[in-house]
Amino acid sequence: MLPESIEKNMSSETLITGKKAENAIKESLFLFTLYICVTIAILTLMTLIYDVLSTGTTRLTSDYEVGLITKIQIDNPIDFLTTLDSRYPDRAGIGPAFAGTVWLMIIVITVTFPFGTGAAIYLQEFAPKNKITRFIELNLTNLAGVPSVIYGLLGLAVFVRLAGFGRSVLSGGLTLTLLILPVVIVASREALKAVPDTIRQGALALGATKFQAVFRQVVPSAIPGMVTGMVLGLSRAIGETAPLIFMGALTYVNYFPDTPLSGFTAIPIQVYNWIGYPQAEWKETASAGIILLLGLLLIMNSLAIFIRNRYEKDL
Amino acid sequence: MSLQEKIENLETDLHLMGRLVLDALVDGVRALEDKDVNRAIATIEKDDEIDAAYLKIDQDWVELMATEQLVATDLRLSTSILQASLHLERLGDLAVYLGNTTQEIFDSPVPETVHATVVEMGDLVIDMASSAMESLKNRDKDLALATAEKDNQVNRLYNSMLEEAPKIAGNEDLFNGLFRLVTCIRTLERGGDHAVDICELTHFLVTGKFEEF
Amino acid sequence: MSLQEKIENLETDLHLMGRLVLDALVDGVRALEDKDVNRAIATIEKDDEIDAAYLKIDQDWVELMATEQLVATDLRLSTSILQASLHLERLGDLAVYLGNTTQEIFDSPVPETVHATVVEMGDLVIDMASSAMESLKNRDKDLALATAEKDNQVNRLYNSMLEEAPKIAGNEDLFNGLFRLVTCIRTLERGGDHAVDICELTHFLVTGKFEEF
Amino acid sequence: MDNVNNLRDQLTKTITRPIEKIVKFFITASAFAAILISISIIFTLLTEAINFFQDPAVTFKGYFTATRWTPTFQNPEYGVIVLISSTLYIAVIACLISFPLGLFSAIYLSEFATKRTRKVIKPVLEVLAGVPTVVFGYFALNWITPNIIQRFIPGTGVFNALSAGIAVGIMIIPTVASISDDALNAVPNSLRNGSLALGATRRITSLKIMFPAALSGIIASFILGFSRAIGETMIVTIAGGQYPELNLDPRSAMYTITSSIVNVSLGDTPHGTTAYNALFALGITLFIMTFILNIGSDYVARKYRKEYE
Amino acid sequence: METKETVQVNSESVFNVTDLSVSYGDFVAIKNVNMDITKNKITAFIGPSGCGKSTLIRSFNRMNDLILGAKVNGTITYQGVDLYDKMVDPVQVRRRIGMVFQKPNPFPKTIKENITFGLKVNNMTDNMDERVEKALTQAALWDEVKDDLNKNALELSGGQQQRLCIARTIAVEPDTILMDEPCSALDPVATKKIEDLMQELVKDFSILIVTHNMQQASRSSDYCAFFTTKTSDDGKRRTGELVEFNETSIMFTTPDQELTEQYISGRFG
Amino acid sequence: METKETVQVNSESVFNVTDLSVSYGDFVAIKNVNMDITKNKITAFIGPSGCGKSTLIRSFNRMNDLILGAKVNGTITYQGVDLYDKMVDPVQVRRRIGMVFQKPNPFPKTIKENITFGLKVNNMTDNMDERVEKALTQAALWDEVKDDLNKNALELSGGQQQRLCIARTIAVEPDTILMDEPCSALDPVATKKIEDLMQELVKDFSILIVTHNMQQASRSSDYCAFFTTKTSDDGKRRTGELVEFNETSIMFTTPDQELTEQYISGRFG
Ligand SMILES: Nc1ncnc2c1ncn2[C@@H]1O[C@H](COP(=O)(O)OP(=O)(O)OP(=O)(O)O)[C@@H](O)[C@H]1O
Ligand SMILES: Nc1ncnc2c1ncn2[C@@H]1O[C@H](COP(=O)(O)OP(=O)(O)OP(=O)(O)O)[C@@H](O)[C@H]1O
Ligand SMILES: [Mg+2]
Ligand SMILES: [Mg+2]
Ligand SMILES: O=P([O-])([O-])[O-]
Repeated sequence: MLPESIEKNMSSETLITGKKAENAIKESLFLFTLYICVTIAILTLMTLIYDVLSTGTTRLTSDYEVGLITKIQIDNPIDFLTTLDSRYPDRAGIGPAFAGTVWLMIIVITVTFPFGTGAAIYLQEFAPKNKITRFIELNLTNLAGVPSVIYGLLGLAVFVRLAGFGRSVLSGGLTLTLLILPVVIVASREALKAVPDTIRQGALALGATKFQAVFRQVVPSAIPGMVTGMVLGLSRAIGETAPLIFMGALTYVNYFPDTPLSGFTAIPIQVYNWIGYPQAEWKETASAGIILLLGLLLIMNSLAIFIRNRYEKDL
Repeated sequence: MSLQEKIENLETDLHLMGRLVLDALVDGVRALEDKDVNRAIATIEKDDEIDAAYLKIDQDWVELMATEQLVATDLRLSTSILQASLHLERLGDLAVYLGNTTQEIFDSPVPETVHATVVEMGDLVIDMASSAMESLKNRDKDLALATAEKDNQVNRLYNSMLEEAPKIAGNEDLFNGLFRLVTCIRTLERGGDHAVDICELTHFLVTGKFEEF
Repeated sequence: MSLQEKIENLETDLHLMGRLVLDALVDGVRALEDKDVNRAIATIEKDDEIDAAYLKIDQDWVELMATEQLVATDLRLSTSILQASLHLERLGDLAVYLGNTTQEIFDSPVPETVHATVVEMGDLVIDMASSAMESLKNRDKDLALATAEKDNQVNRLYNSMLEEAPKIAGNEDLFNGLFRLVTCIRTLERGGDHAVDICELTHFLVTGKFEEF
Repeated sequence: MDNVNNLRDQLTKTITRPIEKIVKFFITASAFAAILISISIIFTLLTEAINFFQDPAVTFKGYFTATRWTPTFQNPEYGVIVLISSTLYIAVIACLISFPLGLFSAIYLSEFATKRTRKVIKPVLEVLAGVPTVVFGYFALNWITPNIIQRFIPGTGVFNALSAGIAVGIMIIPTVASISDDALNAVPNSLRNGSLALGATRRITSLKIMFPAALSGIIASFILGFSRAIGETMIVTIAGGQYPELNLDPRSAMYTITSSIVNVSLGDTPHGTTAYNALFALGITLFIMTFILNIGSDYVARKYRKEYE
Repeated sequence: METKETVQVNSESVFNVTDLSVSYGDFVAIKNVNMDITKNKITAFIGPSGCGKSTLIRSFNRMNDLILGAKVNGTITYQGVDLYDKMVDPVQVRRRIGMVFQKPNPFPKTIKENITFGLKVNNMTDNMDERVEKALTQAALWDEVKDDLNKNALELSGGQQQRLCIARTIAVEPDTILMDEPCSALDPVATKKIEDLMQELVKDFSILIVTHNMQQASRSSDYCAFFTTKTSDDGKRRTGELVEFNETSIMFTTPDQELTEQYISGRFG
Repeated sequence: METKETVQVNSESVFNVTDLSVSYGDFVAIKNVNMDITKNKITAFIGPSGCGKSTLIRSFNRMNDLILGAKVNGTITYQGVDLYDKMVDPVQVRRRIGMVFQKPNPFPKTIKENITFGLKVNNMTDNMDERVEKALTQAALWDEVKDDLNKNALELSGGQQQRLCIARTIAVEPDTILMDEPCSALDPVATKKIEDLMQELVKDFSILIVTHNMQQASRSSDYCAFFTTKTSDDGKRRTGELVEFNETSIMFTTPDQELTEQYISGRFG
């Protein structure tokens, strides 16, 4: 079809057949491997959730008898949230732990938000680029990776003993604050970093002071990112167990905390507790606790993703 | 100033120069016709103005080309302006020549026919130059062509005059005037050519093609 | 092709055209001197070549300006080339005129002095044109000035000739030749002016200033 | 000259507002709090750890050579090497699971997945990263052990290193995948296009161009994953058991640093006892290990980021 | 769509584009393009931003395959072969039709490896050193880097990086080089070098270049295609169209279309 | 360093630059600059990449203060006042000397807020609406956005964004506008609009513009300064220097310096 003279025999044959077959096998094999990996990664999560759900829902929905009265199914989940723990797996509620978690969150938010964003703003916007700043940064990266037990030890030494808060919800909250502060600072800094430098220069060139430039332009632009970081930090705090063990959260607490200095327990601790009991029925109860925990997490993560998607495209 | 304005200014300057040159031509031809020395001197004096206009156009043109990248119509227009200015300058020289001639011959007798022909050719050249500038202004290539065709008439007059001249030459008194007028005729013949060249520019401006009429 | 090459080509073309025109001028003047009709015809025929060269330069020039942004020396050079080509074209016409005249007068007697003067002026113009092109080529503004000054000689010859002519005119047989030669003289006078204009271009090219010599 | 002076007056009129100073002071203080935290961590861990080593029953030599960790026994032994080896052992199992899975998932996500697939999988992985570790512990104990380990390796105990290691591995997949994916994504798209435009296939492009270009980021993710595995507490506490002696059998229970810390503190050891102080000795050991890894990961990650700036 | 047989193979032309449209999902980015690209010449694509120049040039080596939702209709034949034939392997296409991008994108490897990578994937592993030298020489970079072949390519200047990208493209001996605004990230000096280089390369290759720099198009291309965005009658769709395709010198002195003139003279609108 | 008194204040000039050098740490980016910038004219800075144009223009409104290690020596007086006098507050300076950047950088807020921000920090809170309208009108943007003032500025096209940035700069009524390659991110149509705008604005403001586009400098500036990088004798230091400062028309027809000619004619060596 083509004149022979065309060099490099640019014929349909070379273009069409070429090395495609040989390549195709290698390519497909490679892609297949990748599929497997992703599937395993996702599948384990699915298995985990399925396992928890299938066990936990029995506890949450199945009819069971208290005395002679059969409870209405729909009430169970709510009851589970509000009732006290019990020796009997089918009667154990998560009320105090749930309340403890709420207490913890409130403390964590009130302390983390100002300090976290403040530190981030200082480091990203005002700090001179010198060794001290670099040192603080390195410190933060490291703190973000310090295992949570260590924070537990710190909380134990500083809040429980030194400050004398005892094994209270306040000590717990502050310990969790320390734990997520580095995470929140790093995330907030990322949010600030994502604000293009041109915005700062633009504001300054208009005659804004540094302060005006930062607080009127940069920070508002970064708020969605900072809030996302905060939410993700909180969701980490919700699930933390180890450090709270040092706060005495594991001791049998069967009342709702009423002051910051009350003793407390929290959902993950409660779950850990229940897991520890040998009777099989506790599994169901633990699962129910886990479902609640996962539910909370899912809500927070969705919130974070929502905020991110909502504002991401704007910058 | 925007490119548009700069080119417009340049074109305006060209047409102002054209006006000057036409005025000079009219003065030159009329001075010659009436042997009016004062008018002749006025004609000659106008040339400085024309030269100044010419230099200004050249200068502005170079500046325009240095500071703007011209393409297509803009480029053809500015090129035409530059070349037309050269032709106008030449036509201005022609008027000066007529003025000089007037000064040489105003007090000598001249052969009537030749004198009349020179004036006729002069009027033709004025007409052509004027139409040529008009065609350039209006991007009117038909007018340009029509104007260019008038040059045949100029050439015809020129040739017939050259053939006639020796025959009329009889009277020795007329000799000075005659020779002077003959050079004017030759000059006017070239004037017609300049007008034709301007017409060619119109054609180039409109069509983008260089063509000899 | 790079900008450099394009401009160089354009300049080469101009000098080739210059060569053609100078050849034509030499032919024209010699033909007139020797009343050599064949050479005269050859001169006239050369004009097509000259016109073609002229058109090519114009075209290439427009293309160059359209596709490159020229500044400073490049711009002045290309402008000078465009304008010089116009003058050369005119000088070509001059050669043609000499050729035509030769054809008209080869079999008639001509007044010796006038004939000699025309040839003298012709040689002067050839010399000037050649030097003018030389000065342009070598960016030699001193040569340009020197060349331009030669025009005074041309003008002197021209004026003295015009004054002489009526006195020589005695013999009626000579009349035809005489008139024809007088127009040649006028034409050559203009030729000198064209050479001067080319010299002005040299000056402009070197200094960037427009000045009338 | 008046005008000039006037202008000079205007130009030299600096605006200062007290609120700006206050806010600035506060945020500066916040930033320095980070240093405070570090210092207090090191300080508390060190002081108590020093107390620990001052107990005559404890020797440095014993701490690093003894093969049992039994601080609450009558004759306590403090062989930290038991704990360290268990910790590393479980961490290595976790890495064996998480590195390939995490990396390949990242390659899939960044190089092969369509936008839509990516949009689904990425959040799923992120949620996976947020699942509390108790949940993984529960999962390891109640699902992995009975359904996988005990089925395929009969005779494994309820508490065993393998299931703990697997669970930790699964837990850190998202970390590895997510950071590696970020690293791959940080490689400019133009490199990918450049390679494809040269006629390279997608496989070659991802393995020969994208992977090396993102290598330091990927290594950083590995180091960080390893550090996480070492510091992980609840999973190993719940599923790994407490076998206080040196052993390398994956089927048996092990005793990691973290779970021993938890266990000692659960025992409600009174303040000031050597067992209590041992907590902090372990704490500082763990802190040093993770500190080195974290800083290393940060260093490597920084290096690759610089390349494209 | 035409079958291959009916497309006339002009020995002088390297690409024949027939009724080409490219859409992203529902959005038609460019439509009804018909043009023949001449061999061993530089063809420039110019036009206002968003008129589909990049979209079009990417369809010449099937880089559009990589863009989600991009769909090519109509035919592009390359020396007579329909590039979008089902049997044609895009990887093979890209080996023959090289591409240089807007921003220099050297691999973060050594200078040498940047070039050998392409050679390896094209199985041109014989005489590697010679090939590297030849490509770098052709790309007018050899003298500057010959003592430093193991230097990281990212340490080169922008202009050098771009020349390296050209070198690695020509090393695999394509027939055609596509360039999408290859100089827009470069300073004038570097730009000049790339333009000179193109003049060298066009002796051996056919070059297609997208540029939004009128000067560049006018001074360095042989042919020039002008595209613009036309708005549909209801004002809702904006689609790129080929307005004029002509020799560059004609395009810039006497364009056929009023629109072209307005654009090249900066009076667009 | 000269004292303020000795600097001669030319009623026509807005800036007098005397023996200016700017260094980054040890590296002297540009040195020995002496020039008077004329009021109500457009002055363009041209020169090869890295010769210090941005560095220089930033020192006219003390934006260099923001760059770590940048140090300005010599004097720049602004209408007779030494800008680098210890007593001078850079914030005040920037209120009088506005700046427009290479890439359009609107705040991610509404169009209106983009302009009112500057007004607020400058305490120009009276007649805000009128001021917004006036600035947008002057920036030739009002007609395009007047019905959409609450639209997010990021939804504007590149050219519109740049005009918005100009609008917010002129809204605070500076005397002088500095522009660092304001069109390099724009397509030719948008560029044209900005250039037209500059011609409008120069009636009220003095404009300094950095551009690497010769055409732009030649067609839209009144004065032009050409800088280049000179290498020290030992070949180690490369420092920017002012080569020629002249009227634009002279610069592009008969530059004084050979180097200028080489650069503007693209023959840089
Ligand atoms: N991946 C994509 N998905 C959807 N639309 C796209 C995509 N890429 C480009 N477009 C759209 O197609 C049209 C043409 O884009 P293209 O990038 O080809 O323009 P261009 O002529 O190269 O412009 P520029 O000069 O700005 O590079 C534009 O309207 C653009 O928004
Ligand atoms: N913040 C900085 N720190 C150190 N050196 C710098 C800094 N900014 C610029 N330089 C150096 O100073 C010199 C001048 O830079 P500048 O940005 O002023 O150049 P320019 O003329 O604007 O170049 P371009 O045309 O590429 O924008 C360059 O060598 C550059 O590397
Ligand atoms: Mg594009
Ligand atoms: Mg710059
Ligand atoms: O004026 P001309 O010499 O060209 O007739």
